[in-house]
Amino acid sequence: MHYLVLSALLFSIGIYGVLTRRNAIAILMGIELMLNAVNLNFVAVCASLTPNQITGQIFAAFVIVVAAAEACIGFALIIAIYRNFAKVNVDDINIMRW
Amino acid sequence: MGISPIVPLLIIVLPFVSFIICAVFGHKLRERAALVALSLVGLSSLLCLLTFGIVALSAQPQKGTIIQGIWMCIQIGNGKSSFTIPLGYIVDPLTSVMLFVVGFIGWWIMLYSVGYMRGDARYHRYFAYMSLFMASMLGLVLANNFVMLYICWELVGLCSYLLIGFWYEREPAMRACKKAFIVTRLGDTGFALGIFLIATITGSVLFYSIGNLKGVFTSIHDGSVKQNGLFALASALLFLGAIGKSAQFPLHVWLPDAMEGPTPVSALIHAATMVAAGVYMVARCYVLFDEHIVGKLMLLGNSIAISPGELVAHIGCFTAFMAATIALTQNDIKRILAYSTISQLGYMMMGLGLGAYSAGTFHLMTHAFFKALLFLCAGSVIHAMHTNEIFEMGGLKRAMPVTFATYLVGMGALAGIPPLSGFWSKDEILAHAFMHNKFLWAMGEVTAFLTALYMTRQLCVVFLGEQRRRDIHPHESPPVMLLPLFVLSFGAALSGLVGTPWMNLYGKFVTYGEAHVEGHPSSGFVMLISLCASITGVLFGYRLYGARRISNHFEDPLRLILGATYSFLEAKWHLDWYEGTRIRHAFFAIVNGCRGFDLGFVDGFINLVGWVVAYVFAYLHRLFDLYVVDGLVNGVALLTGFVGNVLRLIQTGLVRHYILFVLLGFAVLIAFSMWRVILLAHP
Amino acid sequence: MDELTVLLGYFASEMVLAIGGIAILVINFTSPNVKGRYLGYLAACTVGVSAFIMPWQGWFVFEAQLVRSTLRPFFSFCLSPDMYATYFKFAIAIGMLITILASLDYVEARLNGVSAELYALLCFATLSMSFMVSAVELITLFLAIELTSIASYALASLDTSNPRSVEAGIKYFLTGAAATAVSLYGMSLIYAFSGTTNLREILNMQTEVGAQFPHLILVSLIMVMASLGFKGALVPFHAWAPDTYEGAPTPVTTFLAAASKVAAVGLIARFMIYGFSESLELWRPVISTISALTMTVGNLFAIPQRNIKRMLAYSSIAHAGYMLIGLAAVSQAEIDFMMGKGLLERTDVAMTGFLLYALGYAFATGGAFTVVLAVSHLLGTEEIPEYDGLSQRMPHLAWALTIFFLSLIGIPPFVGFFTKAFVFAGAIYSGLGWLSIVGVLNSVVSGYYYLNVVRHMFLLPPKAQSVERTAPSTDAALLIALLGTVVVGLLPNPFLQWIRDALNGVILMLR
Amino acid sequence: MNGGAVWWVFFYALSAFTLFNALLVVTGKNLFKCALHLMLVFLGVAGLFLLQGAFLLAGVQTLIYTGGVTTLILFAIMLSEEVVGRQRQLVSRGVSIGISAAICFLGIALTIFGTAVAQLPENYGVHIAPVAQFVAEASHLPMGNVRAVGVALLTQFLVPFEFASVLLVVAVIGAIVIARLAGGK
Repeated sequence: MHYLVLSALLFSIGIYGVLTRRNAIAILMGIELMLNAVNLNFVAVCASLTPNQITGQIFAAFVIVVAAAEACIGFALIIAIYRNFAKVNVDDINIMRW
Repeated sequence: MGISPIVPLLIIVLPFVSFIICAVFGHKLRERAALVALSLVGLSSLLCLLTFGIVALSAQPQKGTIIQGIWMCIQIGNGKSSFTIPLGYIVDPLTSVMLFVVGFIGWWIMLYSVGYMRGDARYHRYFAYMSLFMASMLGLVLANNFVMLYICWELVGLCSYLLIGFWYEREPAMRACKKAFIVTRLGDTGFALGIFLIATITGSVLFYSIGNLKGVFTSIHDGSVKQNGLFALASALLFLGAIGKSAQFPLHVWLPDAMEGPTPVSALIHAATMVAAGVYMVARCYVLFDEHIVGKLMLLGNSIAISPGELVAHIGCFTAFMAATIALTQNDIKRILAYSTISQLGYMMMGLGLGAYSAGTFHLMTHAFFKALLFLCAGSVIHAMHTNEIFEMGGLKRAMPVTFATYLVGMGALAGIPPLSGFWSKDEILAHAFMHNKFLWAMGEVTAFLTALYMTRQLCVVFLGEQRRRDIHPHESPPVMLLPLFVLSFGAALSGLVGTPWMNLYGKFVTYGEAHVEGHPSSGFVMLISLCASITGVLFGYRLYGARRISNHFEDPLRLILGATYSFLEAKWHLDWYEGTRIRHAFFAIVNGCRGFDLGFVDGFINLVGWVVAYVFAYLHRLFDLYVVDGLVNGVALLTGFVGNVLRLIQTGLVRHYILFVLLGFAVLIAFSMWRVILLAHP
Repeated sequence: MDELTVLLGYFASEMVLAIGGIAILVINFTSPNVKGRYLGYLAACTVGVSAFIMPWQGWFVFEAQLVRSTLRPFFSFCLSPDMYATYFKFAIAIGMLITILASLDYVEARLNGVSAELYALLCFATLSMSFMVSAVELITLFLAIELTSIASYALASLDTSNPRSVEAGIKYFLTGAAATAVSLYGMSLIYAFSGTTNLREILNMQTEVGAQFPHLILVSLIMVMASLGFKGALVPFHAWAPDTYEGAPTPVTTFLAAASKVAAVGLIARFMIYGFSESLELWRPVISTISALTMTVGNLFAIPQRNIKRMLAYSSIAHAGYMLIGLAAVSQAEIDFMMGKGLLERTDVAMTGFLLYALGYAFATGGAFTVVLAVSHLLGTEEIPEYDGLSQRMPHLAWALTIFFLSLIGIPPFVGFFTKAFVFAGAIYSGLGWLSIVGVLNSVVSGYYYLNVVRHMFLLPPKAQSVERTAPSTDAALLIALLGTVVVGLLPNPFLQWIRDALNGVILMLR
Repeated sequence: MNGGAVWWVFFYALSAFTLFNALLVVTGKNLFKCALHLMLVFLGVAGLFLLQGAFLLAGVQTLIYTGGVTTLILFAIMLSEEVVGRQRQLVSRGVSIGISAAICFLGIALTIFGTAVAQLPENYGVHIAPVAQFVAEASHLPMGNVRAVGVALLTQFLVPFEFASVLLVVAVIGAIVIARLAGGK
């Protein structure tokens, strides 16, 4: 239970970061926070609800792998953005709309 | 004696008819609109008094006699997943007292308005709104189920919004009505959630069982609905609604600003009746605030436990104290009264929260009388002086003797001078507090002292001394305004006598269940302390303000005494989180959506409500005159524009907004489907 | 059959795709002088072969059920390569085939430097979408969605020298990552109440949980919907779609619209019915709301667009909404049928319509984008006013586009008519009359912007007189799309039979 | 849940540490410092994993997140910003919207936990799939053990495990394609 509350808090912080930051790197950091919160959830549930199963841990491990892959693509994208726009401020990356 | 189902129906329908007439034919009736409203509402008020009389005289009022009936049932869905909403009325002692208060005081205030509003350009519309208000307030009181309660609750709020912004040309009035609307909406959201929750748990929205329809309170009370932790949550959510409507901390911020409306409105809505709706609701749902029945409210995984009653009592007590201190430093005659209203509502909440069911509602009744009286007097003063600043008045005792005399009665009642009404009801609450929680009691006594102090301050500054503005020649108000003052001052003076410790008629009449028959816990000690507090307050106030000459450039002596504290109080404890803070902007930002501030969704919504009511109803006849084709063309143009705006709203091209959209959509979907879950969970 | 045969049989088409993708990379690495075009042909062959294998694979799996294999449970726990999956894999592969064939010219002209990576990523994306529609386990499901997403992010921003493409990529990526995080949270909730990640077991668990805590199931479902809806560009998770569709290289847009979306709706339906049919009454309103919103927003926003890619983006959003009608209207009998109990009645057409819609949509949208790609390559424009007089310059393109649009509007005898008729009828039979009314109104609205393009092509004078010739590969793509649109429309019966088997086959692996 | 007072002390200390650093990550003004705080968050989470007996996961977390992702972030910062430029001064926009959304989510989550998850019985998911049972038996060791995870990955979760490798390949290809200079083919 405590873990779940902690993870909800961490997730909220992540949401806040994602919504308020303008720098793409900082937004990505917020997303990483959210993913970590999810992992906490998985591990805690795994330990308390299914003590003789490790599915939750496996899930968390996969989440970590995926997060790493995502971060890899994400930072590549950021570098591409920087080359094209000379900044990584997502509010200014706004050619297309409406 | 029984009551024919047609009587409660008429009580609600008559003012509503008056509203329709005044709204549709108002421009033709002009001044006669008042006549229509007064007669129809008067009829309804008479029926209210009749109902009160019947209930009061019936055989066993103290057994909590409940007369109720159903006009019609609304079925949502069919078969197993259907949900019934029985629309009907309920008349028990509490309701009958409320009917009496609302009907009686409401009518006199409407009479007063005839004089006060004379010459206003939107005279008829004023009476239309007032009628609508009476209809919905009476409906709120008579409601026998949560749905009807909620609808009337919102209608009352709408009327309040319309009447605060009645002089919408004035910028402050416009701001104040928006503020009231938004702030109370925060509470109403909780209220709605609470109702949903209750409907989920019990599968019903009816208050008390009738026939084979299960009632919420009945089934909770007799234990046929299993106790679970959600009840306490539900009552806390319901109380959130009361916090908004009854202006409790922290949603109290709208009430002082609501004084921008016409003074009779302040008297009726923001002092006597509407703000009491929250108190009434808590009293009505009292089962849900009973710790023995609903248990405690668990927060954050059971780490904090508080019973709903304690929550109510503490918030009430804090509100009472805070508002009283703020009232000390205000200079606007109506604002002082507004803060005192907040403070007194806090008393009522405190009483209810401590289990003093009858004391809380008793104070509601007496307060309605003297606060209406005080506001009407203030209106009379404003009418004469054309200003709200108390330091610009002074010496009105000679010019307006009748107003002064009645004001004195009201002030005495509020300050708690025996044998005026306020003393008895406040004493009863304090006696209960003394029994249950010494700390709350002490705070209550301090507040009583402060109450006496600020009322004396106001009285002295306004009526005593010399007249400070020489350019105005005040005169007494016309008889049509004085008559209500007289009547109400009788109420304010005498209504307390039905609940004295020695002859507690009221306490026997309005009780909560049989198990909780409570006497007036007459404690001589408490009464003595209360008396001392009031008297000290009055004397202290008179010494500060009455004895010395108050000049035009007068430094408030309290400022010298309190020093920095005074500025703190004058700034309303810096608690007006709505004005000039980020929160207000946040609120606007959220509803304005992704486009930020330039497309006012709130404005749009409020304007929409305004249009629907003010435009569609009041100018219905004009719409008839227009060609239907014209309307259609305009409508299509409007729709296209709307779509265009939404389009711009959503596709901003900003990733941040896209992400927000994902989260927002997720939240909206959850909110939407919760309602369906409720229907499914309890077929 | 020995175990190796079973294994190969289960994953034949996936293996073809994986091998094809790797082969493209290896060839590009070892002999950099091979033209991008040939890599494209290789990719087309790979996808085409896998599409061809697909229907037989379904039957193979059906037969292989009878074989006891020690390997089987390990796969069936995570993936269910059943008839339902193969049906959707077929639709996806067809969409990809059209995409690759149509984009050969375009890629050669504009993306030559990255053609190998493009084709390889497309192959891998097809592979991961195959996994998406056959996932029966949250971890696999999540990984499949993520692989598709990551491939799509990379594809969308492939044209790194073009700011629009990069912008499309970063918008897609950031929104997607946030949606993923939310839906992962939802999955953790599901895991919390069920203690398992297998959809079948989740289904068993929720009977008791659902009675007590319906909101728990609902909240977690809606959270997971964030990611599924993101892939399917459903309102309100659609905001990325118009910008990404417009900014991404057109072949990638085609892939996103024709294949990725089909995979997403296939996944949503499987997830909802397979894992949560016990809570049908809980999610039905959610799905029908999303469906109504998606249709309406997509169609209304499509009206004022001038860029045809952006218009088609909105239109494809709207079509996801129509498809969801089928899911929202699923009846208990259909669920029972899919769970291997009971038979279909005459009125149980919602899911049939849903599956047929996915296929018909893949054909028609793939075809429409083929035309857009050809015009973009030949005339160098994507603005609708530039389509003026296309019927005189390239009549076959104009006629083909008209047919695709007619099918998308839902005009008989093209496949779009039947698909819409099925889902609307299903909605009416399930008591969702309002939803079908919304759907019909939306079809009318959609006619406006589709026919507007037709008006430009046929009624307005051309701005230039030059007549261009399309490449054979484009013609092949057009032919496939046209055949699908017309033949399925005229002879729907074999397909309906296939769909019936597919629905019945959902459950085979789990018996 | 788990253990005695010491466990709780560790838990609260680590929670506070993690949350504090997380707050700094989202509110800090300097991008570089934010990245370092993010690293501390990752470490804190790894510690919390340890408390739940998830040893392998804690290790993976430390290696991949703290070692890999953080480094990646630092590289991205250095590649995309002037190292001492003013651009690294972060500005937060729409703070109110952010707070509201966060609180909204928190409300939903806590309500769910308070009303539902907390009331689910312990050992709720003990009846498990036959395959899962097989894995549990195959490991013959208490949970959290590295070997159990390994066995599960190679039996029950073989398909996702293989699949993850495809995912990594695709991610690497994608990243290289996007990040390489447009001119330098």
